[in-house]
Amino acid sequence: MSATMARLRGRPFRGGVHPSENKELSWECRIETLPPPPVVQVPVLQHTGAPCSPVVKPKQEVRAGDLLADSSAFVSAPVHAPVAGVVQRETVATLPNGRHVKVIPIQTAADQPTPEDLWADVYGGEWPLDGVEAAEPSAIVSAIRAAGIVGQGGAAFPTHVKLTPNPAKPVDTVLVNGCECEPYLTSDHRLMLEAPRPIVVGALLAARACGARRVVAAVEDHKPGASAALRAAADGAAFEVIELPTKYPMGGEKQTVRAALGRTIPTGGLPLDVGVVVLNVATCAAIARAVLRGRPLTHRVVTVTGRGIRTPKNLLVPVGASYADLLAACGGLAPDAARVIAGGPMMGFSLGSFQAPVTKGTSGIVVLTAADVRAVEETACIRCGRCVDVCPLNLVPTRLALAARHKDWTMARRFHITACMECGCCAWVCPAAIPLVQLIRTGKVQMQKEAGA
Amino acid sequence: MTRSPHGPVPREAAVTASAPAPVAPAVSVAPGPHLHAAASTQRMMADVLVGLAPLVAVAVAQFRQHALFQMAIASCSAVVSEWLFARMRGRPATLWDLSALVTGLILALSLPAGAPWYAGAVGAAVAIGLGKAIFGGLGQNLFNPAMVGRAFAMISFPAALGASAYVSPSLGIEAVTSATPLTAFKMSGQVTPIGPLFLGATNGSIGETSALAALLGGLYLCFRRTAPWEIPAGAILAMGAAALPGLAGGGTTWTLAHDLSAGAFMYGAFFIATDPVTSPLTPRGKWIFGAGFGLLVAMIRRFSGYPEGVMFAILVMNALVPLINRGTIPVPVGGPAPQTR
Amino acid sequence: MKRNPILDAWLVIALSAGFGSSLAAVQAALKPRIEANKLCDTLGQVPVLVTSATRAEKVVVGDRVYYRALDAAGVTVGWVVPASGQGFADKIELLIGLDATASTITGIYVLDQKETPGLGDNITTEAFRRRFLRKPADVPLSVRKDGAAAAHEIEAITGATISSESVVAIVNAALRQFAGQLRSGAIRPGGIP
Amino acid sequence: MSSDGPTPAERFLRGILPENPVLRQVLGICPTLAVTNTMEGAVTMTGAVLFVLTCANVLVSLIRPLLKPHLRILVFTLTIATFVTIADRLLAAFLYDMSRQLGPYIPLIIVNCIIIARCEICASKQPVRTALMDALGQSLGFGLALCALASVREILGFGTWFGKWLGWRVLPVGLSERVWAPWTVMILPPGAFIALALLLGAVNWATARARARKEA
Amino acid sequence: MSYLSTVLLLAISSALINNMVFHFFVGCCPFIGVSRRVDMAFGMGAAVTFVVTVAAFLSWTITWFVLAPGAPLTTAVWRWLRPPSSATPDLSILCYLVYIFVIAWAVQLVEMYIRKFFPSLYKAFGVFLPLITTNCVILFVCLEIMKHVGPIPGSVPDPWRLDKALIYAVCAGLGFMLAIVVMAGLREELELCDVPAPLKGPGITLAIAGILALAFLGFTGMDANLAKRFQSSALPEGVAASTNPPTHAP
Repeated sequence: MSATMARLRGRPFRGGVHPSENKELSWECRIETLPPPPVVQVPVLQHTGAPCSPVVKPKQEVRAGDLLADSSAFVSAPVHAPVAGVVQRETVATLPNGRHVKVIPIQTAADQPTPEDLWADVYGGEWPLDGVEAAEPSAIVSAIRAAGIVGQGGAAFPTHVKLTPNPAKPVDTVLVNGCECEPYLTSDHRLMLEAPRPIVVGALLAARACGARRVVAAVEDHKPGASAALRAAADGAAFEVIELPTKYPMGGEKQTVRAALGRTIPTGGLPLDVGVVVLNVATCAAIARAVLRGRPLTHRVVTVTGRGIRTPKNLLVPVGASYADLLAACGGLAPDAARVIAGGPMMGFSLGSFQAPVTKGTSGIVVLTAADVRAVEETACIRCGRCVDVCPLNLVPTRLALAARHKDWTMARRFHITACMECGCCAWVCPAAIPLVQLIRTGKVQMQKEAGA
Repeated sequence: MTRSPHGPVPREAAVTASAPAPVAPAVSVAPGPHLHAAASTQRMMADVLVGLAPLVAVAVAQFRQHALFQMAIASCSAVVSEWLFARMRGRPATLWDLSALVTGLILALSLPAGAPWYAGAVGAAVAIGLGKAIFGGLGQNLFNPAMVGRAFAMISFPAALGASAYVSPSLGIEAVTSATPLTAFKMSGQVTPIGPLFLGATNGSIGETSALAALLGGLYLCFRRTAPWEIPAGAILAMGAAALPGLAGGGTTWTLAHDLSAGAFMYGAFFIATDPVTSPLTPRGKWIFGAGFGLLVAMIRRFSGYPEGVMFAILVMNALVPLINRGTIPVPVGGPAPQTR
Repeated sequence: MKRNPILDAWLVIALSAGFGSSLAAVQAALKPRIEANKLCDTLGQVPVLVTSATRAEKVVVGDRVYYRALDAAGVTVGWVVPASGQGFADKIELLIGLDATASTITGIYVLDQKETPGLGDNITTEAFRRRFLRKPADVPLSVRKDGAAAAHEIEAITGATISSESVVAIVNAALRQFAGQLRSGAIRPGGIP
Repeated sequence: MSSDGPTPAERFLRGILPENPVLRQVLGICPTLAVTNTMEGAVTMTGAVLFVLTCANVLVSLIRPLLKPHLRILVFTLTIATFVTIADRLLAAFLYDMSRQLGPYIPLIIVNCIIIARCEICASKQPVRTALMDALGQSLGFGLALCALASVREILGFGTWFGKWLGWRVLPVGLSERVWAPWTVMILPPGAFIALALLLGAVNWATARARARKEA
Repeated sequence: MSYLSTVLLLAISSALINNMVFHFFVGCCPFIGVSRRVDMAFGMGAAVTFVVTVAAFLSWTITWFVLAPGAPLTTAVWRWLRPPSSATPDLSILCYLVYIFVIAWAVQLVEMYIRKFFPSLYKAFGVFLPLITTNCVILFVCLEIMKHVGPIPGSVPDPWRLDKALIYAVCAGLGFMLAIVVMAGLREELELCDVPAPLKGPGITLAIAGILALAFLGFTGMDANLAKRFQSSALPEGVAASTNPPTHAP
């Protein structure tokens, strides 16, 4: 088996780096429930694809789980009210990645479920396996679509699109991605420890929906507790758990599929091209909730951590709560906080303002101190080739950055700029502190623009 | 804020958070990744200096004040030239990245003990000027600066740096009273025993005599990943391959081991060919580069008019690096990117 | 309208005719002088290489060419032996002057060489060439690095031992061959009018 | 270029620096590099180019009303080749040493872009006087570049200036090798390339500076 | 020395040691002008190699039979004319004129031929063909061949037959191609460098050519040493064969 071979060789994929993980900051923190903030702002676009149009009017009262906005496009996912309350006039918010989106604010009603009730509704309670056999594949997919489920690992791709059976590309394996490779983040880890059962059930449902025979969960070997919890929760069901070596970016789809299954996703392709559907653990749990309980995706676990926050926590938060709410719930920023990052420190975006809402794809907030964010002066590239050594995709980042800098798109294409997944390994390792990822990212955008023009 | 040597990189300005009460400190905004490995150019250059330490030690032990003289002259000239050329272009002189010092030292170690003052001085100035500054400075040079300077000086001053310059009995050092091992073999078929050749009790450029010292320092660099191990490995393998048709070794008493230990081969393979700026980017390219270097050294030693070919081999291979890079663009994991247009 | 190419090119033809005749004139006027120059390249050295010689005549033996140096009275006063061989970088071409009995070297001249400038090309300097003066032509010469002691020894140029050795080897080979020709009677010896 | 272009005198001056064939137009690099290791070579080559360019320009200008467009280049080539042959023979007859030293670079004047470019740009459209002045200016400009380069190379490389003809020494005779030595590389091909590169750089730098001053 | 080693020596000598560009400085104009992109440089180099071979063939033939002193055709015509003077006819003064026309004609010929029979090849390097007429490499090779053509035995020191002339031409062309392709590779890289403004373009190209010429000096003497090697390796074999005592004597 190539997966076993890959693990035996200890080199599950080429390149990669080992930044210090700092997961111990929130490693042991049980998931707490964030009390509903006075206002939640629900963006109408939280996914990759077409934005939704609001179906509610200002001053309208909504219950938790009511549909707020929907779209008729296939690649899209509806959004729902995370809390009961009154809809306000829609405004525009800037998400951490710089996109401006319409948001529907909801004034939170006075009466809200207690934290215990909320936990029981979202992840607690019983998750019977017999529900899996009973569900029709098409019904599963439509339930997922109706619940507005998107990938919760970061890319936020609508899940029903992945699971809709495609006769041209049959799926044989559902891969549950429990590799949380970004340093600091522990939300998936905590979820696997505290709610393994919905993850297992959700994964089995997804497999049934897309016709996959095999369900594999991949967990890095530095969280044995999580893999043990998943194994226990599987409870005799056809659910394998594989431990993978710890390395960044193990959580990237291409890397996880390669490491766990020994299959290589073609450049520019999807896991579907090699018969795999990759689902984040939180996504699996959301699927279980949507199919078995008919509840939409309105809450998620977010890690708030870093040495720049007073009390790091893993929080169950309603989508639409602002970053400021989350930071405040963790005691606020420490005096030496220097940078607040939405997402992980490798691929996340730094925040200038904390008013932005948490979305379905937000996995964590990392607050770094001045000591963590070493201000390194950019120096000349001496072509040491370390970026080439660590690139998990076998690219030549220094050339790509150079091409982007000189707008030499011929060279950029020759060196396969579009294959870059912007994982940040190259910039992390660069001794000259060149902002490689940023250059490549802007280069990709500009190249597309000029090609289109 | 950082300044790129290619003009400012567009970046969002540092923003002070306008946040609610608990958020007091100013936070900065920058593109990811937000963490950075503890590597820097300066540290890499310092590594090279550490790696050169055994060679310097052998040089001083063997050639005493003459070695110190050469190193002082070349290093000073290199650093001063670096400052001067940076001034001429109106750029800040980056002397603290130590690259000029490394260039000067590498050049000095490739000079004979008895070289006159101007050999090192002119060589280092040309190395920095012609080898580096005209290409735009650190990281942009296409040829190894030290070897450009060395070649310029050697062709300029054949009497002071040619094969005969190594024999200067007037220095009062025993090693330099006879020809270098390579010259002795090439001209009169005289074979130096392998022991002294490997340990360094022979004549030669001040830094090249001891293959052992070069090996120690070089392995340190490879271990620190400051030098790619593929290049020396390729060079040694190529030299071994060249021994099969008798290009290396070749004599009944002059073996492959002699060719590997003699002259500047080890020094060049570990310290000069591995200069990251002027070697290929990818591992495959590095193998090709190293192998080409080894083969050229064997060829030049055996067939050209010069007893040693390290310097020329480096320069020729440097010239081929763009073509090697072009031919060894790695295929991304998952195959080449589909051409959209 | 079709044009007649010959008529069209009348200018070219006229020019060709003009140029052809001017070239012919130049050739006619300058050829003797150029030929003389070419010959002078070798023969011009004869008076330098062989004292008291004023002119020389070509002696061809097989594929080898030698020059007999004659004085104004037509008496053989010496020989000029062209020689060539491998140097450090490329071929070295020499002229060797001998006395009438071909027993002593009276001079040496480097016609062509591509030795290392500043080092090997010092073989063209007078200082080096003078080291061959009055050396015996019947004993093979040898090279010494530290000052010539014996009569048949030539002091090498500092730093250019190989080039020095090459020159000496070329001289030895050429003289041995020339002596052979003399002995075999292929060349009429000098000294006899 | 129309006939109401620059006057003959202006053309003459232009050739020397603003439109210097070597330094500004980067034409005729091959002889520039090959013959400039001594001043003598540079001067002889300049003389040969002056002769060929002047004769060719004047002749082409004389016959310009008769030129047919499609035979133009042919006529130029014929003319140039003839004058080059004459120059070559003259050198062989009267300056045999230099003829030997310059070797193939004299016949290579035939394909020197400077000459065919001047015939094409100037002589085939201008009256004789203009063409003559143009040829003189361009040749002098060419000579200037050659001599500049040759001076640098001969002085650095041999320590002499016109060493063969006049025997002028720049470095004192008998200077110890420990103190200073001539740079042999300057008389070899690498030195030629590098010296010309730096000369071009210096000229560009000076031009840019002068322009900046004028604008300021 | 075997024929093969002669070829090898000539190749090494004309491509590496006495490289057209780095040693003789010929072909500098295209070397500077057409060395921006590797594919263009390759096209130029291929075109030059092709044309130089054709031109070498033509010029050798014409020189040998017509132009050189004592050329058989000219001599025959001369005898038939029975002029009063008995001097050997010498048309060598026409050499330069004839060569330049031969080159121009060869370029035309090659252009026509390629356009007709290899349209794709014509697309690749057809644009360079007209430029080649004024490329000094071709004329230089013709002149070099002229020096070695002497129908009268002993009139030139090292006479070349047609095969040697052609090998020389091909190798010289390949040497030029090597130089220009290597330079193009370096210049592509250079576009990403921060070269000082006054040196941009021809300046830096010449400087790189200088460094390359330095590097190529390392090959000096290689031809001579190889020649020695071939000669000596040919000898001991023969000697060994004759002196080896038969081990299994009857």
